[in-house]
Amino acid sequence: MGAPRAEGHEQMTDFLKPHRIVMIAIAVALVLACIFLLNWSWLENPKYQTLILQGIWRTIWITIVTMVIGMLLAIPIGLAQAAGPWYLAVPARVFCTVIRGTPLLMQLWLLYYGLGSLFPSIPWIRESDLWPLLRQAWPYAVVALSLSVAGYEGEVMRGAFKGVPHGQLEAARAMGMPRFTALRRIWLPQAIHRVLPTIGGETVLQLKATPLVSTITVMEIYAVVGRIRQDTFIIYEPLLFLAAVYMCLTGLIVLLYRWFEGRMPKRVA
Amino acid sequence: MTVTAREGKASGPRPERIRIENLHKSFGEIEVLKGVSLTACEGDVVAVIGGSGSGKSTMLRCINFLETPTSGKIIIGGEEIRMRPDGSPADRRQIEHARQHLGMVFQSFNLWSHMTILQNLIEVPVHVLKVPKDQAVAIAERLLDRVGLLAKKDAYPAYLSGGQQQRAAIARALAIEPRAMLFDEPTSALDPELVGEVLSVIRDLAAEGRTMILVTHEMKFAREVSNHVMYLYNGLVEEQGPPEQVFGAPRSERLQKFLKSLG
Amino acid sequence: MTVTAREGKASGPRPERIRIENLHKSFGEIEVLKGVSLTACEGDVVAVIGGSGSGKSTMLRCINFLETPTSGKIIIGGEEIRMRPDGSPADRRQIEHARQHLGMVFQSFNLWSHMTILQNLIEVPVHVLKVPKDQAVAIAERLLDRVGLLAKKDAYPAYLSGGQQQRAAIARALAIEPRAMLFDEPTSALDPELVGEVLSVIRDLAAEGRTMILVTHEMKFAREVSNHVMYLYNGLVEEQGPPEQVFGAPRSERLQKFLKSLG
Amino acid sequence: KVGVAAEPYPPFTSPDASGNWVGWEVDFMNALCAKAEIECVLTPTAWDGIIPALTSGQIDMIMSSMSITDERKQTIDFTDKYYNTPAIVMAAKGSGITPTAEGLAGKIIGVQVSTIHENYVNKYFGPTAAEVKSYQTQDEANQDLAAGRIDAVMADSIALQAFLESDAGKACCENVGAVADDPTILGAGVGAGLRKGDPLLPKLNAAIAALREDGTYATITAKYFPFDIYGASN
Amino acid sequence: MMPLAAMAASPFELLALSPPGWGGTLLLGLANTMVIAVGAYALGLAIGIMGAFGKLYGGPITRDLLAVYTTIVRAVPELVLILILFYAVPGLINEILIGLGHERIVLPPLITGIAVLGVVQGAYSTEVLRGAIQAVPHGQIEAARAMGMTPMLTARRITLPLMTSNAIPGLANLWLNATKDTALLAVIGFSELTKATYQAAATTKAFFTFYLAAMALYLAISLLSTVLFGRIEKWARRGQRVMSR
Ligand SMILES: Nc1ncnc2c1ncn2[C@@H]1O[C@H](COP(=O)(O)OP(=O)(O)OP(=O)(O)O)[C@@H](O)[C@H]1O
Ligand SMILES: Nc1ncnc2c1ncn2[C@@H]1O[C@H](COP(=O)(O)OP(=O)(O)OP(=O)(O)O)[C@@H](O)[C@H]1O
Ligand SMILES: [Mg+2]
Ligand SMILES: [Mg+2]
Repeated sequence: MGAPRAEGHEQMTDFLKPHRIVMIAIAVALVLACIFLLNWSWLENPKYQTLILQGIWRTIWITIVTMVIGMLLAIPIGLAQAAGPWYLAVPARVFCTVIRGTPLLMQLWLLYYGLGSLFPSIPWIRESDLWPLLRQAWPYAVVALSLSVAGYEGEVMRGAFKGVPHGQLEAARAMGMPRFTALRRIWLPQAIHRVLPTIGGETVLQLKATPLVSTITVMEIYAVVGRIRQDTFIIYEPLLFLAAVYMCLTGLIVLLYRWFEGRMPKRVA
Repeated sequence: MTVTAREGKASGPRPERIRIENLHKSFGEIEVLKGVSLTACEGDVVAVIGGSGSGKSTMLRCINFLETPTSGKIIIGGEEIRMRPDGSPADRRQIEHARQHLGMVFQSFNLWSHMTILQNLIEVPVHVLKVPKDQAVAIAERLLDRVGLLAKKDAYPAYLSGGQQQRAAIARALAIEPRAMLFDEPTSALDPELVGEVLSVIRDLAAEGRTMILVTHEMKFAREVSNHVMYLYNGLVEEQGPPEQVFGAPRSERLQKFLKSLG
Repeated sequence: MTVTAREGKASGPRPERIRIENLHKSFGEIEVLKGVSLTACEGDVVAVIGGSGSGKSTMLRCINFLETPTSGKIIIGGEEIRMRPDGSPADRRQIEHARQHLGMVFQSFNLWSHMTILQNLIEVPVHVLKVPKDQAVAIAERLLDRVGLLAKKDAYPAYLSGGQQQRAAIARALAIEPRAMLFDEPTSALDPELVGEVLSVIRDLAAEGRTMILVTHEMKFAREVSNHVMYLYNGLVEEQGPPEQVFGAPRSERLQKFLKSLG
Repeated sequence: KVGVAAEPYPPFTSPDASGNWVGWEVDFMNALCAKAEIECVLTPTAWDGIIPALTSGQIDMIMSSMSITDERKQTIDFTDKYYNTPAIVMAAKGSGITPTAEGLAGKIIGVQVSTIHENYVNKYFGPTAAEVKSYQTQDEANQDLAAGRIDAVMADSIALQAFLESDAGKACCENVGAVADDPTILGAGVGAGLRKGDPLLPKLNAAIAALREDGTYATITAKYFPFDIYGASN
Repeated sequence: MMPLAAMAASPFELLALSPPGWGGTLLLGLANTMVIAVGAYALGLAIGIMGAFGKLYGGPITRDLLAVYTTIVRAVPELVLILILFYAVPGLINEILIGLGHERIVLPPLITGIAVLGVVQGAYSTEVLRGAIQAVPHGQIEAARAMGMTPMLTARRITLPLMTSNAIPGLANLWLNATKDTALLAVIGFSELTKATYQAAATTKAFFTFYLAAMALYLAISLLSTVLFGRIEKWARRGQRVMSR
């Protein structure tokens, strides 16, 4: 732990400092070594190429869609716990506890193989226009993953709502802001501000939770790579490739959140 | 000093703006307010003075229900705020509406830390009162100019000096063009020059017919700005009256002692 | 008033405690301090006055390196604080050591919100200065009693009135028994009675030979408490001297205007 | 050390409640090791880590119902096959599905991921089927068939037979027959995996042949199956 | 409702504690899970505290290295990291050892598992704690520095306690993740709760019985932890005003 620096006015100096150049050089050397010393022939197989592209695309949209739906649910859930009346707070709490307390894999499994296999035995569902949708696997994946985000982020939002200094809300109330406006304009932005780093991390976690959907036949990138590995028994190369894909996606997420964070004041009074 | 102007306004019947009757407030065991009453009419400037911890801020905060009174009545603009038995407002709408016409400047400023100064000022006009944005910006900039902060309009509160934050807080309260204002030590972080400026702002507002209740520790300021002074001691009104009387001929011994200190 | 006593102390050579030489400080583009120098010796009470935003707090914060000066020298207890080219202290130990003998009272109090008042007071004595705990508690309770807060010793800061917080902050700074103290508007939230009390505390400290630099907006207070007054305008020392001269016969036009406002 | 996949695949390998691994493959392994005069310790390993475990030397042989394919041979060595069971198609009762490209046209077919059956379905039925769904385990595919979310599954006859004999299987589904053989995909059977160039290989092949010869193979098989599972000798 | 759960035995028989019931296996799995989770979480927290301070107050090299660490570790799925760290790294070491004429070494799976998960947890803790520290009011840290507290002392006495209330929800999430991530160690032959459940279910085909049982066990852990973290949070929020509505 170094000495704390005075914050707030550090200017963005040149990206290329000497140590950065060394780090980049090492990274480049590693990548080159991987490219030339390992066996990448499987990547040339057109069958795998299409599978990989499809897989990456599925991973991306599942992450985004479930994250968005989940956050939209998480905000009221967090709020209900932080400031809601008991008849909202208690169910929200129970929901978060159950979701966070049990493995996502098992939730997914119960939803798809449990609930999902009940539907076909109910004739009117089978007859309805919804059946083609309910027959697919991805709706279950989206529901399960979104609920999972809602559960985890609901908890995070609860802490964030509670952490906003008292005076900030008093100022809003004193000026006659309706409760919802105060929530939308003051409470929520400040709460989000405090948890942006956390939510950034949770988004990455969500990205890495998507492999679970392969267990209900949604073939995202992890499943595709798993399949390639089992087809060919090549051990590390597909894994390295997978790591690279996730790293790129994570990089995008990190950049996105950094951009969000950059738009906020650094210091809280 | 424009004593005559204020005295002139004090006479004649003017509509009542803020009235509190027999206000009590306890925090747990401690009774902070023990029955305070006050009436402020249009154009009135009431200065509340008193020792630290005597309940001045609490009284101000009760007026717009930031604290729920333990008992007592609060009447704003002739309308009594309906309370539940526990003192919380029974009708959220009513209290929100009342607050929109009650500007408040906090002792600790409470500027919104995630917004620039300008954004702080236009927040309520634009999002609550539905003033068109450019109009709100124009008003806000005029106010900022008046308190000498126009250059800082795009700075975040955490990067301002204490006095600048206080001026921004005053400007924010003014930006909603309230009918009545509650000031909690509005000049505590200001130098004499700025105190003079705030004084003139308050006088202008009073001349426009607005009502003001202000808590202050600066007796000179209280004397110059108010037409009614209230001395709070230990949660009770120990003495009140026109400033000439309260400062010039205090009857209560405690008030005499209070005013005597620091020569 | 004890003008003679202070004058008496002012004569004769006393060891120098705090000296700043040609201090500059910029925040990004804005230069807030443009070359300020000051020397304060044992028993000196320097009052810093000036308009809001003139750089008073920044100067105070530079003295103990809460802000890194852009350039200039800071000499504490005769020892120059070594700086890196960017103004940050080169030797963390040195600056930590210096700070332990520099009490500071912040404009915004900055009491630690997770500790009770008593815990706030004994924190540094016990954990930095290694005073035995019961001894530290005894000192803290004496100080709290002196500022009238003994009854609140187990309350958390968020539940105190503004003036109570300020008094607690002053007591916290005193609890480390510093050789020199920096006060940033120590009386802004206090009523006249308490201002008088703080005045007497500061006088006692000066009599014990401690050095004090205090930023204040209350001219009367500055005049009574200090033996040297410094008027800051826009990051520069516009005028300085003994209080009789600065307040009684100001030379600078700006200072005249500054002092004239509010009668 | 011999690795088996820690995922149960009864009746070949599965743990009992006290953590002992049992099944045809376990018995066969014991017999094989005895015959080849090597000492074997059974080490359950997750399927995902089983190849790295082999190559990094944490285990020395894999016996985990692993099908021999050309693609895999590029990475590890296989012994000769030690069993090979025919592939069949299972569909809902009375669906009228036949195990041919025409019979499965427009249907949703479930298979276990990375099996020879998946390769077969993709090659022969994929182009005309509505969709081919890949499941992590055969149990899940069976369950979805029972639930009506897919129309047919193709898999190893032994695995499906066990399901068809269960209550759930009896209620919903039937065996609609074996698919046309394609030795290049289905024919190679199941072998034990070894590190490339392992000198044990000829010894193990000899032992497998010997077990076939001396009737041990038949004895072990009879304990679990009413028929021979070696498949056509090629 | 349970198409496949053609249960020969009742759920109670299946869940009996001694064989042929699988209850004992599940509880053993639970115990393994807890050991790994506690170890990994503690290690992760230690890394996280240092990482967060390093990221906020460290020099440029420290910060860049930490950025690389958190980005890579958080980016790559744990399973991939575990496979690489558990097989590839010892593989390399062994090759070198054998090249030098030494014996093969086999890493103890428990320690390795805890280390790997701890390193992963550390990256997440770093970010949670960094956010929490940033949300601490600046003035309170300044007050500590102004009184000559060393950075270590400031961290210990002021910053850490103040940020705890902000960090608790995120840290609670991480803890629950730790209990569930132990399932990843099944890859290296570890029989923890998820793995034990799966084995029991697949062997007996009583999927619902075992999955519901496992979910109940996980829920029990989680409820206990929630109570515990709730206590900690309440304590951490001491001194903060509770909002009146
Ligand atoms: N961290 C910061 N970043 C940018 N600008 C700052 C920062 N801190 C202070 N300033 C600016 O520096 C100037 C001087 O601030 P300072 O706090 O020293 O004023 P002051 O003399 O103490 O005023 P006051 O009497 O109002 O407290 C102000 O204009 C302020 O906006
Ligand atoms: N939320 C609270 N919980 C408990 N006690 C409180 C709370 N708020 C205020 N108090 C106590 O109530 C008393 C009155 O506080 P108040 O803030 O009204 O004082 P004040 O007159 O404004 O003082 P000052 O001039 O110092 O600001 C004080 O003793 C204070 O400690
Ligand atoms: Mg107050
Ligand atoms: Mg200041």
